[in-house]
Formats: sequence, C-alpha cells, structure tokens
Amino acid sequence: MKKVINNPDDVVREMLEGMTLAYPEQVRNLEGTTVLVRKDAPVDNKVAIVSGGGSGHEPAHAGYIGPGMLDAAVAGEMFTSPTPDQVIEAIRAVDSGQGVFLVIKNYTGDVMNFEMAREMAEAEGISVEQVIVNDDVAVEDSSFTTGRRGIAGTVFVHKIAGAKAAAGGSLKEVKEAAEKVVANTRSMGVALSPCTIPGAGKPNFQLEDDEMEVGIGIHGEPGTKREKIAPADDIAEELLQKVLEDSVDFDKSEVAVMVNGLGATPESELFIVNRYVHSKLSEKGINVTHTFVGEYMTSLEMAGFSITLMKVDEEMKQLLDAEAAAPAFHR
Amino acid sequence: MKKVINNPDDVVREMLEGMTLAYPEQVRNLEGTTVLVRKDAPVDNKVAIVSGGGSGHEPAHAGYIGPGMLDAAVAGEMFTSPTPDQVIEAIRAVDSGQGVFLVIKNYTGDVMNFEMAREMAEAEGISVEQVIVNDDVAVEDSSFTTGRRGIAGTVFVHKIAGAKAAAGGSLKEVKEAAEKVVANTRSMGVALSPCTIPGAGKPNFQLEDDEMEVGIGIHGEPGTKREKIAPADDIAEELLQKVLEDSVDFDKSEVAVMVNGLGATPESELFIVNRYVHSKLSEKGINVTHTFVGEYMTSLEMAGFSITLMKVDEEMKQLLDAEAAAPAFHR
Amino acid sequence: MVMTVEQAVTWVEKTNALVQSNKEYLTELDQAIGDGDHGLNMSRGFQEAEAKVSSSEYETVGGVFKDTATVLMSKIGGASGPLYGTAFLKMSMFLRDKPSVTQADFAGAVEEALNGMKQRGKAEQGEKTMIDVWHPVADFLKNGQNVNAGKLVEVAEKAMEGTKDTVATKGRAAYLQERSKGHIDPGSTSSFYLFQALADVWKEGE
Amino acid sequence: MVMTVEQAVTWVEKTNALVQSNKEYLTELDQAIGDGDHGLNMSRGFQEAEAKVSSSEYETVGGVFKDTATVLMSKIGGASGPLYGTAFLKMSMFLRDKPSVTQADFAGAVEEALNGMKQRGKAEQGEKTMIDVWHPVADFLKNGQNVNAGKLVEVAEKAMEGTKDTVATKGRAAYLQERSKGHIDPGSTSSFYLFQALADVWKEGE
Ligand SMILES: Nc1ncnc2c1ncn2[C@@H]1O[C@H](COP(=O)(O)OP(=O)(O)O)[C@@H](O)[C@H]1O
Ligand SMILES: Nc1ncnc2c1ncn2[C@@H]1O[C@H](COP(=O)(O)OP(=O)(O)O)[C@@H](O)[C@H]1O
Ligand SMILES: [Mg+2]
Ligand SMILES: [Mg+2]
Ligand SMILES: [Mg+2]
Ligand SMILES: [Mg+2]
Repeated sequence: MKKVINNPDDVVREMLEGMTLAYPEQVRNLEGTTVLVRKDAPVDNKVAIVSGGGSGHEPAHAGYIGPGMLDAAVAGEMFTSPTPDQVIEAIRAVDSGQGVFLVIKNYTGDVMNFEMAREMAEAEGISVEQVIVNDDVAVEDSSFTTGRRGIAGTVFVHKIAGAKAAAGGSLKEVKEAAEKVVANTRSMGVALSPCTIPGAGKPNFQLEDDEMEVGIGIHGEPGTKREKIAPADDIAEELLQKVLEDSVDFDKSEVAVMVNGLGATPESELFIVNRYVHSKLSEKGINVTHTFVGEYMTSLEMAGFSITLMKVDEEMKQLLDAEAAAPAFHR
Repeated sequence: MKKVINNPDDVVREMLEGMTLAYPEQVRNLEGTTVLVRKDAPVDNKVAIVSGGGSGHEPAHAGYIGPGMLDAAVAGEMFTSPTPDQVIEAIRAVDSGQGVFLVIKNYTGDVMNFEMAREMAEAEGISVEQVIVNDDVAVEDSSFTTGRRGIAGTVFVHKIAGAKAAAGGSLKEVKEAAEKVVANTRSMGVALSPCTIPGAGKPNFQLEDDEMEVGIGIHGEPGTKREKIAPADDIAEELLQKVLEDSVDFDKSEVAVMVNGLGATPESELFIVNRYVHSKLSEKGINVTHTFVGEYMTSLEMAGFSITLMKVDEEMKQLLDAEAAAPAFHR
Repeated sequence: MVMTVEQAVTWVEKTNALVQSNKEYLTELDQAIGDGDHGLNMSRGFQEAEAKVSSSEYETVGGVFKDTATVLMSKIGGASGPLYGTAFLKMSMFLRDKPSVTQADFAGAVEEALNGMKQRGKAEQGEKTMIDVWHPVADFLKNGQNVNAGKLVEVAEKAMEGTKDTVATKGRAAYLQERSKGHIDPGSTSSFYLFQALADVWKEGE
Repeated sequence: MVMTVEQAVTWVEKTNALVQSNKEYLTELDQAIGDGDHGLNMSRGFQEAEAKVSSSEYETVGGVFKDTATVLMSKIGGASGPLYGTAFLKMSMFLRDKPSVTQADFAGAVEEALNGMKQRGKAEQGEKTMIDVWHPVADFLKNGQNVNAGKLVEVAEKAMEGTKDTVATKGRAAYLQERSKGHIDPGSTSSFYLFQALADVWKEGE
C-alpha cells in the first residue's frame, strides 16, 4: 500500500484541515467535528441541504458545498458512514428555520446514522426531510433486500435539490425535486483495479492483468461479476445497456449524462467513454442535454468509471443550468 | 497494461471527440485537426492564447479553453508534442488581428514544433509572441543544457495570461504578464507509481512497494532520484524545501499554491499535503493568497503529486481572481 | 449469575481485547463481502468504550451500558455503530433502575437489545447479519436453564458459523447476492467476540 | 555513387522497414532516459512517409525528400519530428534543381541537413542526441574517400554506440543528468537505422 498519508488514523482529520485551508472563503469546519459547512451558513430563508457519508469519495461530499448546492457535508471515516452526533451538528449549524434536507446514499450504515440524527433533530424541533439515493442498477432491486446502492447519481441530487433550495423551494418542494432525480437516475460502474483503505493496508480484492470487475460500487467492494477486459466501447456498451434496460423509460427522452472516474482513470479515457455514450444515445434517438465528465464520486485510487443517465424534464434542465459555485461543481 | 481504450492509435482522436461532445457550448474541434478552440473564436479585439503539448496531461490543455483562459489547445499524441501544422491551424483560427500568444512548456519537442509554427504564422503576417514555462526545480538550471521542464506552473500561466488578454492587454502586455509568472513560479513533483503510454504497453520504470521517485516530470520519465517512501509531511517537506530554496525569494512574500495530482492520487491525499504546505508556509511568514488542489496537469495514471508556489503581486492577484470559465478552471 | 458493575466494565474490556487482537481478521472478513472496514470500526469504537468505562465510576450496570452505547454510537459509524450503539442503549434502558442485575434481568436486556437492533436495521434472522448471532443468544438466555459460560460460547459460535452458508439480503454483503455465500458475516463474528468476552467474565466469577 | 529517384524512394522504404521491426527497441531505449515514445513516433512518421513516396511519381531526388520532410514534420511530432523533418527538408532544398545526384551532392545535402538540425535543436556534437550520429556521418561523406556501404554502417554504428557513455545535455535525457549515462540515445539509434538503410540501398546498387 503506497499512500501519501501520515498516520492512517489521522487521514480524515488532516484531509478536512487541508480542505478548509484550500477553500477558506467557501467553507468552514465546525470545530471538533468532521463537518464542513458553507462559510455563510445558515443561509437565511433557505432550506439547507446536508449530504455526507464515508470519506474516500472526494470531491464528494465537501467539494459540493456552495451556493446552489450543499450547505454542509458530513465526513465519516474512510468508507464508513459518519456517526449521528456529527450529522446532528451539521443539521443544527445550517438550519435557518426553513428546514433541513438530507441526501443519503442507500447503505445500511448511512441510512441508520442519518435517520438517528434526523430523529434527534426533530426532537429539537427542526424540520427534516430526506431522500435515499439508489441509482446503481448493478444490484437487483428487491424490497426484501437492502435494495440498490447510491453512487454517482448522488451528484445530480445535490445539484437539483441544491438549485431548488436556492430558488426558494420549500422543504417539501426540495424533497419532491430530489425524489424526481432518484426516480429518473440510473448508474452502473466497472473497476479495472481495486483500492485500499489506509487503515486496512491491502485491497478488498485482486484482479489479474486481463480482468475487470463489473457492477462495482464506490467502497472498494467486489462487484457483481468478473470479466475479461474489453475495448472501451464494449465496456461502455455493457454498462449503458444495463442502465437503459432498467426501469426508467429512456426511449426518445432527454437525458443528462455523467461519466464518472473512480479515482485512477485518466480523463482521456473518460472522454473516450463519453464519445461512445453520446454516439450510442444519439443512435437511439435519446437527446443528451447536459454532460459531466470527470471525477465526481470516487473510490479512493480505484481505476474504473461509472456511467449515469438522468432523464430530465424542463424543470430539471433549468435546475441543472442554475448557478452553482461549489469547489468541485460550477455552472 | 489496463486501459479503457479501443485502439491505442485512436486514443487522441477519440478523446478529442469525447471532449467536444462533452462541452459543445464551450469548444469546437477544427475539422481534420487535433485542435480545440473556443466555440466563439476568434474573439474580437482580444489577444488569443494558444497552449498545447502532448496528450496525457488532461485536463491540460483543452480543459483550460474558455473565457479568461485559452482560445485554443493543440493536442499531440500521448506525451508527444504536436506538429507545427496543427499549431498553425490553431493560430490561424483564433487570431482576431490582435496577435496570438503561445504558451510552451520547456521541452525540446514543444519548443521546436511551436517555434516552427510561429515562423510560419509570422510569414503569413500574424503577430505571435510566446513564453517558455520552466517551473520544475527538480532539474538543475544551466544555460548549457536544455534547462528546466515546464510542469504544473503552466496552469498559472494560462490563468494569468488569459486574464490579461481578457482584460484587453496587448500582445506585449500579455507576454510580460506571462513572463512574470514564469519568473516567479517554481514546482517540484514526486511519483509513487509510474504510468504507461497506451502504445508502449508498459511503464518507463518500476517502483518497489516502498519506493518513490522524486523530481518527476509529467511524461512518465524517471525522476531525479529514488527514495524510500515517507510520511506525507516528510514528502511534502522535501518538495517544498527544494521549491523554497530555489532562485525565487519567497521570504515574507505572498504566494499562490497549487497541489497538483498526477493522475491516480486520491484527492484526500492532496488535501493532506495542502495542509502541510499551508502550515509550513505560515510558520515561515509566507502568506498564501490562493490555493488550488486537484488534478490540473496530470501524467496519465501516475500516482503522485507536485507542489507549485507562485509569488504574487497585486496585479497577479487581481488576474488570478478575474473571471474564468473553462471546463477545468472556474473563478 | 448476577452481573455486577465491575463485571459489566470487565465485559467491555474483554470485548475490546478480543476485538483488538482480531482486528485484521474482522477486516479480512469484511473485505470478502463488504467494504473492509469492520475491524477498523470495531477497534476504534471499543478502544474508546473501554477507555471511557474503565476511567469512570458507576453505580449501576445500566450506567456502564449507557456510556458504552454513547461511545459506540459516536465512534464506530457505518452499519455496526448504530447497531451496537442501539444494543447497549436498549440494555441500559431496560436495566436503568436496577441496582443489581439478575440473570433474568440480563436476559430481558438482551431481548430488548435484539428488538432494538432488528428495528433499527430492518433485519430479521437469516439475513446474514449480526442478528443471526443475537437471536439465538437471546433465546438461549431467556430459556434460563443450564445457562453457563461454555454453553453461551457454543451457541454464539454455532450461530456465527451458520452465517457462512446463507445468502445476505441485508447490509453491504447483500449487493453480492449469491456471491456472499461461503463467507462468515463480519458483524456476526464481532458479536461472537462480545459473547465470548461475556462468557469469560462469567467464568472468572464462578 | 549516384543516387537515383528510385533509390531515394527505396531509402525511405528500407528505413521504414528497420524502424517498424525495431519499434519496440526504440521505445525501450526512450523509456530508459526519455518518455518512451520514440518507437511510436518514428513508426508513425516513417509508415506515412513510405506510403506517400511509394505511391507518388517523382522527377528528382529532391522531390522525394521534400515529401518525406513534409510527412515527417506533420506526423512525428516530439523532438524527433522537427529534426528529421528539417533534415529531409534541407536535403531537398540543397538538391532542389539537381536532375541527378552525385556523391558530392549527397554529401553536401547531408552537411546541410546536419546544420539545419543543429540550428533547430540548438545542439552540438557530444550532447547525446542524434547529432552525434549525423555529425561523423556528414564528415565521412564529405571526406569523399573510400565511401562505401560497409564503412557507412561502421561509422554510424560506432557513433551511435558512443552515445552510451556520454551525459545528455540536450533533449529529454538531459533532465536525468548523470543518470543518462550508460544508455544509448534513442534518436541516435533511429538515425543509425536511417544510414543502415542507406547502406543497404547502396549495396543493392553495386
Ligand atoms: N440491516 C442490518 N441489520 C443488522 N446488521 C446489519 C445490517 N447491515 C449490516 N449489518 C451488520 O453490520 C456488519 C458490517 O459492519 P461494518 O463493516 O462496520 O459497517 P459497513 O457495512 O457500513 O461498512 C455486517 O457484517 C452485518 O453483521
Ligand atoms: N535539441 C536536440 N537536438 C538534437 N536532437 C535532439 C534534441 N533533443 C532531442 N533530440 C533527439 O530526439 C530524440 C528523442 O525523440 P522523441 O522521443 O521522438 O521525442 P521526445 O523527446 O519529444 O519524446 C532523442 O533521443 C535525441 O536523439
Ligand atoms: Mg463501511
Ligand atoms: Mg515525447
Ligand atoms: Mg464494512
Ligand atoms: Mg520521447
């Protein structure tokens, strides 16, 4: 394991310090916590958006703090959901009285920790709503299981819920906008190499020189199957197919596309994938209105990428276009 | 070698297609070339800025095309300077009559290919000026050798020359601003793992599990020395020391800092480095006015990072703050 | 078998010792079917819990459990944090006003813990989670007959090993579907350590 | 030794053949002290140059070299593109109006090529670049006596091998300073292939 770190136990704290020093005009750290909030939080008369989760997904989540996006991001240990006491600090710090909206990815840990904080906040009289993001089609959907994971589609939720809140949307309206994103967003990812949690010292799985792991999440977990590596177009086709086949009817629709790098994949390769996605969608009569290529939701130094499609309507397009000024997301 | 590519020979073309599809409002491809230009080029009454070099450094260079930064970026093959016929196409496409300014990194190939294009352009009556960026202190400076390499500091040249041109600066003024950046900018990098050119199939060097290569450039070349890997603070200290000791007098000055990821380094680690750099500079009474942390000038999937310091004056601070709206650089 | 305040503290200490010495093993189990942080999570949480309870003074077993709950809840995170936190919280609430804890009291507390965890995790027995260990242990304690250290370890161990052959439908391992089979559940293993530590406390008290 | 149009074309073809079969070796040499693209660059450039000159009709040797120059200049890139491009361009200019090319003409052309390259690359002999091969070859040709295929190869090969022991002060290898010692310069090697191909052309003409 080669990492640019000091002590594995200090990684999250030192990272947050480094972020706060990098963006002193945009964010501040709530002392003694792993929470970063907008410098000017709470923002008067605005529903506040709080996201977060384990660390290791940078620029998620703190990189999305800023006007038009998040009011706070709560960082857990590497790949470990933050604890309720941290989440409640975030909620308290950003609530302006208009209520707080939680963006939660569908992992048992995130759901439980955020919901416990929500219960505590509600007990204090703060209005809280939430959405659970589960865009990953690699995992079968079934009401008897944990359900699907939330991955890169979460960034679209940040953007659209954030824009809705910035536009003066009520807590209920923000929730509806976020739920529309979740209902219309599907993703799938692939890994070419694993990643290593600093404290663990070795990766969760190994891949041969000619193998890739398909249906990967963002926590270094094994994917849903292992295959021989293929040309970029074939890999993109496989992921895209699964995304398109899923329950959202993308036929003749307008979509926003995200080609998200998982950490170690050169941007050049992401653009090669983007090229294929665009040509394939255009063949199918699906119209791409917005494209995002880059590292938005990573998995430490994992090589690989995910493809996300979000079916958009007029309102969603407007909210996507609305101004946003977070360190990792500008419009 | 695991890469998300189709044929190695098609990587640059397919990447440029993917970029053009990703940023249809911002850039366009000059047909039949490897040049991307601002969608609205030539911009009336503005000195045009052209940069470029080998591919594999994404988001450099095309990611910096946009208002306040570049007018065109010329892409060569992976790690190979573009040819003069491509550079001249860029020059012709962006010249509004106010002249064209070339940002060239100090590699024999870049210098020769850009200068040949410059000669051709001048023969056609276009005014052309240039700056040669050589911020890398890893390499000894000597007038008898090739001199120093240009690395991440190039991004500061893009920003400041771009802002000067956007503000209506003349070709001469743009050149002076760029030269001021070069005179005041120093960088140094380290690699934890090598990278592989798609067509080459294997990396230029190998590192053991406990080794790092210090004084690395951005083309996968070996660095100036090999050392045992150390804690983040020690690595940062080593690079920072070399940067501070060099010929720019940073004492009690104001500086802009860039902690640049080379490709595979998680952002969390870059922030850990940033934390150290800030604390060390503040100890020394050097005041950080601007901070940039992220992947700005990469070397394919190399793990590692570089630290850049630019000593700034009032004009440079203003130009750094000026609006910029490139896909990979927003203010 | 009565539980004293001292024994409650020792329970936490012994659990921590087992967690620390099996930290890497827990992480390896989680690497196979999860995200590889369970050893780190448990070690961080129980280290702090031990530090807290061994440096504080308590009047009641419930008090020990309350502090344990608070620390676990705020130090572990992930899925296991709220679950272990809930377990100790529910036990402390059940035992709140009890100056001394009988075996029946303790069985009731564990039953409460189990219910709280099931509710918090929306999980039932057989879904390859730590519930698969807590459930048979709660039943065993409630049963009341022949409750002894050896038996407790036996029940917990068997339950833990039983998770190997099931397919996960809750927690992170559920994403692996059929591929989760053949691996012991990490949370069931840390729960086994908890009950093994309890058995050790009982043995010392014999 | 006179050079015909046909021989000029064959020279480019034979150079290409050598470059293609040594593509990986050239890349390996560049990986040791450069950025590892020299084989790719040369192979891309000479492939196109061969395609161009073998499918066109020429009146003069200068015409063959002019097209070769244009293709190399626009297909290679990097440091070697402008240098080989300049070399062929200078040769074509020197031979422009010559319907037939004598040995003295050719020697003059190579001398011109060398000067153009030195100017373009701001390099002198002894800096571990392809100049180190072009220089002795130009001297040897200019000398005029005993110019034959075998000797040409000898001179070029010795010069190429001589780059092994020098420290680079120009080109990418210069960044390595002392560490560049002990490795043959990739550009000198491709230049050696160029002259080896020329020797083969001469041999066939004997
Ligand atoms: N819904 C749930 N109900 C009960 N236990 C669960 C549930 N989800 C996960 N677990 C338990 O938590 C363990 C994983 O804990 P840990 O690795 O610390 O958290 P995370 O899964 O968030 O990384 C699993 O092995 C399982 O025993
Ligand atoms: N200034 C120079 N003058 C002459 N030859 C040079 C100079 N710089 C580099 N070269 C030659 O170019 C070769 C490298 O070519 P290549 O790898 O294709 O380009 P790059 O160095 O841009 O990657 C070197 O081995 C050397 O022979
Ligand atoms: Mg976890
Ligand atoms: Mg090169
Ligand atoms: Mg886990
Ligand atoms: Mg090279």
